[in-house]
Amino acid sequence: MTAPLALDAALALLTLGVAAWTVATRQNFAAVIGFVAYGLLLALSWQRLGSVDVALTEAALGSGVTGAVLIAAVSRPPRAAGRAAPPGPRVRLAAALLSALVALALAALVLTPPEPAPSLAAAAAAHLPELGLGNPVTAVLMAYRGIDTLLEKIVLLLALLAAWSLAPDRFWTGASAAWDGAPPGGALTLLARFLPPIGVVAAVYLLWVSADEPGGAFQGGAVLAAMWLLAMMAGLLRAPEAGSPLLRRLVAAGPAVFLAVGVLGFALPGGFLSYPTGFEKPVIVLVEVPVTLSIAVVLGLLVAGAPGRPPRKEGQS
Amino acid sequence: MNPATLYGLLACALVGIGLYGLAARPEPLRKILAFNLLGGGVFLLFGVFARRGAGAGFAGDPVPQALVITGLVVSFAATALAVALALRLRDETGDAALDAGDGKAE
Amino acid sequence: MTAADVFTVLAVAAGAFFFLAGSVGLLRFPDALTRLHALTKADNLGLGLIVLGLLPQVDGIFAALKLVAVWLIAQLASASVTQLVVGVIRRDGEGA
Amino acid sequence: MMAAFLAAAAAFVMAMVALGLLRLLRGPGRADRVMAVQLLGTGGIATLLLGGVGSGLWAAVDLALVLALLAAFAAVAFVDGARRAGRPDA
Repeated sequence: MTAPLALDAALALLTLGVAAWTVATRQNFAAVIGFVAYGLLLALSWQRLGSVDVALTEAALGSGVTGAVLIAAVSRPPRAAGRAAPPGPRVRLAAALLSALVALALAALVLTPPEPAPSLAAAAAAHLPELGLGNPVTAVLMAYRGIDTLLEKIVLLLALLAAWSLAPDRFWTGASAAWDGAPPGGALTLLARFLPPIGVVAAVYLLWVSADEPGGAFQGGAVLAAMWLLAMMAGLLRAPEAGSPLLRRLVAAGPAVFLAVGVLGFALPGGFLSYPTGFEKPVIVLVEVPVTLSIAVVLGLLVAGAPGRPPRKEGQS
Repeated sequence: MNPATLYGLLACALVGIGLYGLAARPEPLRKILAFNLLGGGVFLLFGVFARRGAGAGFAGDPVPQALVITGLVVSFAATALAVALALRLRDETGDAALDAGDGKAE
Repeated sequence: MTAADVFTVLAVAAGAFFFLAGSVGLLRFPDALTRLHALTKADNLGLGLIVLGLLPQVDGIFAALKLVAVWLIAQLASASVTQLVVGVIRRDGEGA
Repeated sequence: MMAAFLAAAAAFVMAMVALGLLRLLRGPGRADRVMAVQLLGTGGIATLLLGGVGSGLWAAVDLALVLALLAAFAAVAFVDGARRAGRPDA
């Protein structure tokens, strides 16, 4: 067996083991940490499959930011004693059999793939020079299927609205109660002072190189969100109030600019979300910058959760 | 066995594990985790098909990759919302089944 | 094989050895604080030696700087995490 | 030759990380499990650097950079959660 294949095999076995253990373990905290490890391993697998764009997203979002949400939830002290009763052995056996059946059916599909493999790679490559882009994944996200990316921004907004609306009435437009803004000091403060500036540079870099190399608005936005959360956890930044006008503008900026450019497409080149000929790349960059900021803010707010303290008085913000 | 097939079989197993966890674990937090395990497997299947569709000088078909990036963001939004709902419901009802923590005596 | 290649092989092998030492220590050491000590060996020396060994293999100062930057950031993260985890162990005990 | 050696070193580091992850399974404390994930992060960075330089795929180094930036994130979230749980009104 060659060394690269050995690496792939080790990675696959490890991922499988961690996933099975995440389901099997009794302790919720252990399961959450297992899931964070699972995300890291998946990111490595994506890199081995040659999809570095996805690997970056999985590492930053699937493992990093999702992990923060889950770790925060599992760290809450429980209210009541006792546990939910697990289903009986017959139900579990049936679930195991059905899951195995689905897995086997999928495996049959993987082992008998269509020949030749269907691919849109050539079609994606055909128009790259006109867009001025070298990274086909960015081209699909920002140009060919820009509508998906736009709608996905809307999904993020809806999720944030839904999370906010879980707050009791008296906390509406208040800040998240997760962090009280008191710096615990020591190593955390040091880390939160040094790391975010580097992280911001890295996020800008990811956004900048995404025209030709792996990277992009999601990856940059997720890194930015992580840095913001780090500063809030260290008490260096206050959790923002949901009613803050600046915050609301930041949240809306990305989808708004994207939508405006899309509507402008009717006037100039003649269709929704079509970019003016000759200016494709500048327009894409123009859209990506506010989109990255909005993604970062919404991700951070989703981790912070529903507002949990009353809003401060008017004019005090 | 080539790497794409290896990761393809891994993805199938992950889907199976995720489905089982979704059905067999009663706690909401564990269902959310299992749902994400399942999602990871489904996304990895897309990665395998992207790899098989390599061409035009790219390491993989870019369309499934872009779909997965979009999917990851939506899956995060769903996860964050599900966690927020579970926590709020617990605060409201005091139902032990919704407790995410393990208790102090661990 | 050039002198630079020999250096790479030696440094990377030494780095890999520290990963072995770190993992064995993480598994075998009796309590959380000594296990943390073993972990930092892999974090600092293992990754550091591997980065050092890779430096002759890259062309261009920027590529080399990027490798060093990755190590420095990992180093900062590892040092802070060690401090923080010790704080939690001290306050809440080993079970925390 | 060099590429094969670096790939073998990457596989070795991955195997060591797998060994260290047994600590994730065994615990016993929460801190032990967090440590195991920390080792996975560092080992992943080492694997990516070895593989990236060995095969000339520079994007792997960018991924290693992102992993390094987020290496502390899970552990900080754990410490933050432990601190909040200790707060009376949490």
